[in-house]
Amino acid sequence: MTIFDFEKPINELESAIQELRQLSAEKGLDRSREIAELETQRERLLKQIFAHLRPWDKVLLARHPKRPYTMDYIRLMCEQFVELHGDRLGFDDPAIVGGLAKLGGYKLVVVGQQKGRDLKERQKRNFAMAKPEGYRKAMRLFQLAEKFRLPVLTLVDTPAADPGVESESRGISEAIARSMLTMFQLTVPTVAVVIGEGGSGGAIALAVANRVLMLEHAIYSVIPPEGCAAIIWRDASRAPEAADALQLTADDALRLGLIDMVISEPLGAAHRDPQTTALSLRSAILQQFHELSALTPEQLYQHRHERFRRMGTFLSTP
Amino acid sequence: MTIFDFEKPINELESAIQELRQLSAEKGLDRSREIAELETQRERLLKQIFAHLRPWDKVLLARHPKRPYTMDYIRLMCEQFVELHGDRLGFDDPAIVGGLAKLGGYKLVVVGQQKGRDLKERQKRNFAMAKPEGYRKAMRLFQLAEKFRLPVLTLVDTPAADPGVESESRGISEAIARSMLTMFQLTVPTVAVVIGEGGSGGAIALAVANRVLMLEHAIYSVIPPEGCAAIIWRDASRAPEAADALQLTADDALRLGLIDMVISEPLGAAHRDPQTTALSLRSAILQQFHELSALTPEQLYQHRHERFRRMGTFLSTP
Amino acid sequence: MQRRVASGSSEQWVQCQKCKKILFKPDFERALRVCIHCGHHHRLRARERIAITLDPDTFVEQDAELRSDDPLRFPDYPDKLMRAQQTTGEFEAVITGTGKLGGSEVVIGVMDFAFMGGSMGSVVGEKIMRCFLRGADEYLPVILFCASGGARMQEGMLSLMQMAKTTAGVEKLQRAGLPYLAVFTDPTMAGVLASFASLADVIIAEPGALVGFAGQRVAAQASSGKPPTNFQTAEFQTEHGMVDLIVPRAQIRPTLLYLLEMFGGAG
Amino acid sequence: MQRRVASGSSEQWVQCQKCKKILFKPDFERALRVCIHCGHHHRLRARERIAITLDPDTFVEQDAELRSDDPLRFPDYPDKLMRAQQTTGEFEAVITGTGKLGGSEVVIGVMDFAFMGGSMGSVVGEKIMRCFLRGADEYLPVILFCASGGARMQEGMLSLMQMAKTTAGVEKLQRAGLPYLAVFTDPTMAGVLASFASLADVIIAEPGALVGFAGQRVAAQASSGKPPTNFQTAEFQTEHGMVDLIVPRAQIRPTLLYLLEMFGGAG
Ligand SMILES: [Zn+2]
Ligand SMILES: [Zn+2]
Repeated sequence: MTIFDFEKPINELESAIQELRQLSAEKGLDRSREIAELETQRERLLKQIFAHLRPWDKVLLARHPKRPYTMDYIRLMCEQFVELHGDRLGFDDPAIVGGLAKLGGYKLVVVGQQKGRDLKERQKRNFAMAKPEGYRKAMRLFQLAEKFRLPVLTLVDTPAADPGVESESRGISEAIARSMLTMFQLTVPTVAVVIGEGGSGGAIALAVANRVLMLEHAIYSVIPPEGCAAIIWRDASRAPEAADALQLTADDALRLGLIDMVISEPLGAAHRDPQTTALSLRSAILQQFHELSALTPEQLYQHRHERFRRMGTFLSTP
Repeated sequence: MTIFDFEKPINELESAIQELRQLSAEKGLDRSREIAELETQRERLLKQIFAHLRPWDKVLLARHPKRPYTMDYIRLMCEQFVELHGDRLGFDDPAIVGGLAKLGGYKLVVVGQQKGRDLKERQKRNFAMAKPEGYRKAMRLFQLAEKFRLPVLTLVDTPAADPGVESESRGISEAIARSMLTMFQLTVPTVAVVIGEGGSGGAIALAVANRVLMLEHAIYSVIPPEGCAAIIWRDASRAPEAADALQLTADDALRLGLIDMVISEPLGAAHRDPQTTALSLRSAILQQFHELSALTPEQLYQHRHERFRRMGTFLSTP
Repeated sequence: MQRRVASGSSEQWVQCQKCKKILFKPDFERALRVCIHCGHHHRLRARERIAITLDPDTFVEQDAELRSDDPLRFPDYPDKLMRAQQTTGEFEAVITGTGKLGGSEVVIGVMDFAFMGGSMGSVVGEKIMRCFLRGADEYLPVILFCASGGARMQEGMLSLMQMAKTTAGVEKLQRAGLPYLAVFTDPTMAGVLASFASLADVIIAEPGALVGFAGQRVAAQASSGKPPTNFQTAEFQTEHGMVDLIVPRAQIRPTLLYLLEMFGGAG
Repeated sequence: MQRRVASGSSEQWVQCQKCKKILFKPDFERALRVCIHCGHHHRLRARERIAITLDPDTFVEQDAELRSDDPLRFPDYPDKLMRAQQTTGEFEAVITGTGKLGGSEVVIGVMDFAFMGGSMGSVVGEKIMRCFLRGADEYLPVILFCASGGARMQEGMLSLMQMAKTTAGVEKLQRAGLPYLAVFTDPTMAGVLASFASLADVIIAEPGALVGFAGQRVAAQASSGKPPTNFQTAEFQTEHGMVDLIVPRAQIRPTLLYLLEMFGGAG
């Protein structure tokens, strides 16, 4: 497990607590008072640290190797899920998963980018960098949703769309564009949640929804901070500064009017308590679908268009 | 130029005529009487031979290396043509050409399989054996036609869809099926002409039209006669017999109620007079579009469905 | 799902066609003819498939009166048909009708590879077309189990036209907004794969089923590279985006139930 | 098509950026800045493009009053904007409006790479969106000349959202059934290519134009194989099915006229 600077003291405390617990169990000694004390300390430290997270810390949290991924949330949130494969055009992209799920009384089409937990899976999933076929699978599932009037939930978690030669040769740009177009055509309720990294075009390709939510420590950005720093200062190591400049946190997105809601994560971020995070996510999603269920198909279509029509900040000179 | 057995005597006469003409021109001798005589002989011989063509002869004519191909007819028939490329999914298949054409007052989308004239072009065009991307390009153009209410003309000339590993891996079956599906969805007038080889699934993928015509010496078959002979008699050389059994000529297709019209070719087949053939083709096509222009979009859709609904011959026991 | 498959043979032991291990027949039948050693899914006859798929005693056959003609007077076709009818006890290569699945009415068609390789001639095309039209008319989902070597050569161009005709059926059902689920069983090939089979809303395949366009030799000849070892298997087609999910035989019925439930009501 | 491109420079000779040959400037301008030796298409400014595309004196600019804000207070953004405005004489990276093409009214938008690399921020997104809405409202075809390095970093997420916003514009125009033609000029990249640009009914590209998703170095790093020599050119994209036709600069106007005629009336 990668330990980020700001997480170090917490992890040290957690190790100490763990050790004491083990000691208690093995030797039968009662160390509960010390444990409780350390846990209070941990709690205080977490609060302190998480009250002052800088944007770059959020970038690190969004990319945290223990952060729950799409399939984790599907498992934790959904009553049932059957994955469907393939773009029906020659490929099945493991970087995007999708299928039919039951969630609190709703029957849904769920689509999301999927990172890998270990090296092997990470490579198989291409680090959640989808190729054209990933977005084309998504489009096929969106159209299935439209046909059978199933609401659509997307979970966004990608550093970027795959930029390689193979993806370019199969039209990654077209696939991203057409995925957005397809989402604009839908007349069923759609909800997108940025659960980790919302990496530029690769992310928004799945995030053209009636409601767009973000987890508290997720990010959403037009360019990775490293790339931004490389362009501005010709120095990728100044990424933390770029992260400040880019305003890529969930709070920024909310303030800029680009998302509808920030879903709180448990103290210490989602990876410290996936179950609780999944519960919050679930209830936020259900709330959105509940509200959207009041709209007619035509209203859902118009609502989505109007939502994105408004986006942008500019002046108009007389 | 490949010379088929039944063409040999004709070709010998044609060579003799050619020689005499050259002699006349070079030496200033008047050999017009002899030439006229040979031409009468040629005409008589052609009539004799072409009055008794067997199905296998038609197979050879349909595959004749000098037979006009799709782009030849487009050049000879159309006032203007702009080719459009690509399936927007990563590929552009040279085995299928398509574009926007003007033909006798009609603005059309034209799509057809394209063979190559020389070895290099033949390889580039994959002998007109389309890959999935060929049919997907066709579908894109069909949808463009639907959007802008342009009638569709398809010219069918393929030994078969490409059966290779690459095509299989990109879903050649799905592409053929979806091409037919797309043609059934159209509400614009559609005309298909089998101009050469109508090779099984690869051919019908472009031939789901309101009117299906065949040139006189074109063939349309569920399986190549060689393949059929190999299955029945385990002997591909018995292909001529298989050609008889399969009933794959234009007259057969008309008699079986599967096509609407046989377009006559000039004496000696299309390759002896591409211009005249193109004129016949043109007027037959214009006649179809003229007749179809009386139908509403919904009627065109229903007409096409009913046309194929009727196909098939079977008994019903009480 | 543990219902017993009907069987005419009285022998107590059978050999797995793949791993060649000897299997106790009652166990083999209970496992729906899936080898317990290697997982090989042996072919089922159409009525066996219907029996393990639908709710018991709900199948009502339709269009059983259709019989193949010999429109081309094709060499030996009447003989071949008669022999197929005698050995299979069926009149054609697809059995169609209606029945219940988890209590809900569905249209079902099951192809029978034992009947002339499951080939599609005029009767097969017509019966499948009627499945789609029945689905559209009676507002029922359509489920098709595919098993076919392709179009039926002996009816020439007429067989070729069945590809278009059955595709027209899919189009009509789609337009009516009803679900169409296909199950690719061993083998699903050529003219059947290249028409209605590939156009289902969701495509399920049995493990190891042969699924492809051209014969393996033709495919290899037409290619520069060597085909991969799993070429034209259900697994290959899934990797290449053509199959939604591979489902072991015993799980097919519950999977169909789940899919129909998902597509049946509003979310 | 032989109209002269406006030019501020008074020198009589210029050098081709590709083959480095020396060209007589009046000839070069008459050739619409295409090198007569190597065919290299040099970049045009937006108003130059409008001048050689539309019928003379028919262009009416729209939405020229829109100005970029600095919503993120991004380092140096106001300076960069001001410098771009000074050097280009334009207020933003796209010029939009209406005009006539062969006598017919069209909506036109032309991106200007000279203005901050043609990058798409809120103003560019808004102006392009209004092109589509104007097309849908006034029942006019839309023609867009693309030239852009991608989304404008300095407006962060707001720029990213312009990808979705402009795509919504395409969707509205499509639904209204009106033609949308795009011309990819050098370069057409990233956030612009991955949104409205790739969604045109017909896509034309200028010969040799750079057209792609990621920077060449990033693409190469992310791949096992070496990129082909024509990687991310208009020619590469045509081979890969993403461009309908490559058209030399002088033929673009007649090609647009033909396409609009084809899409304008019933057959
Ligand atoms: Zn076995
Ligand atoms: Zn030059």
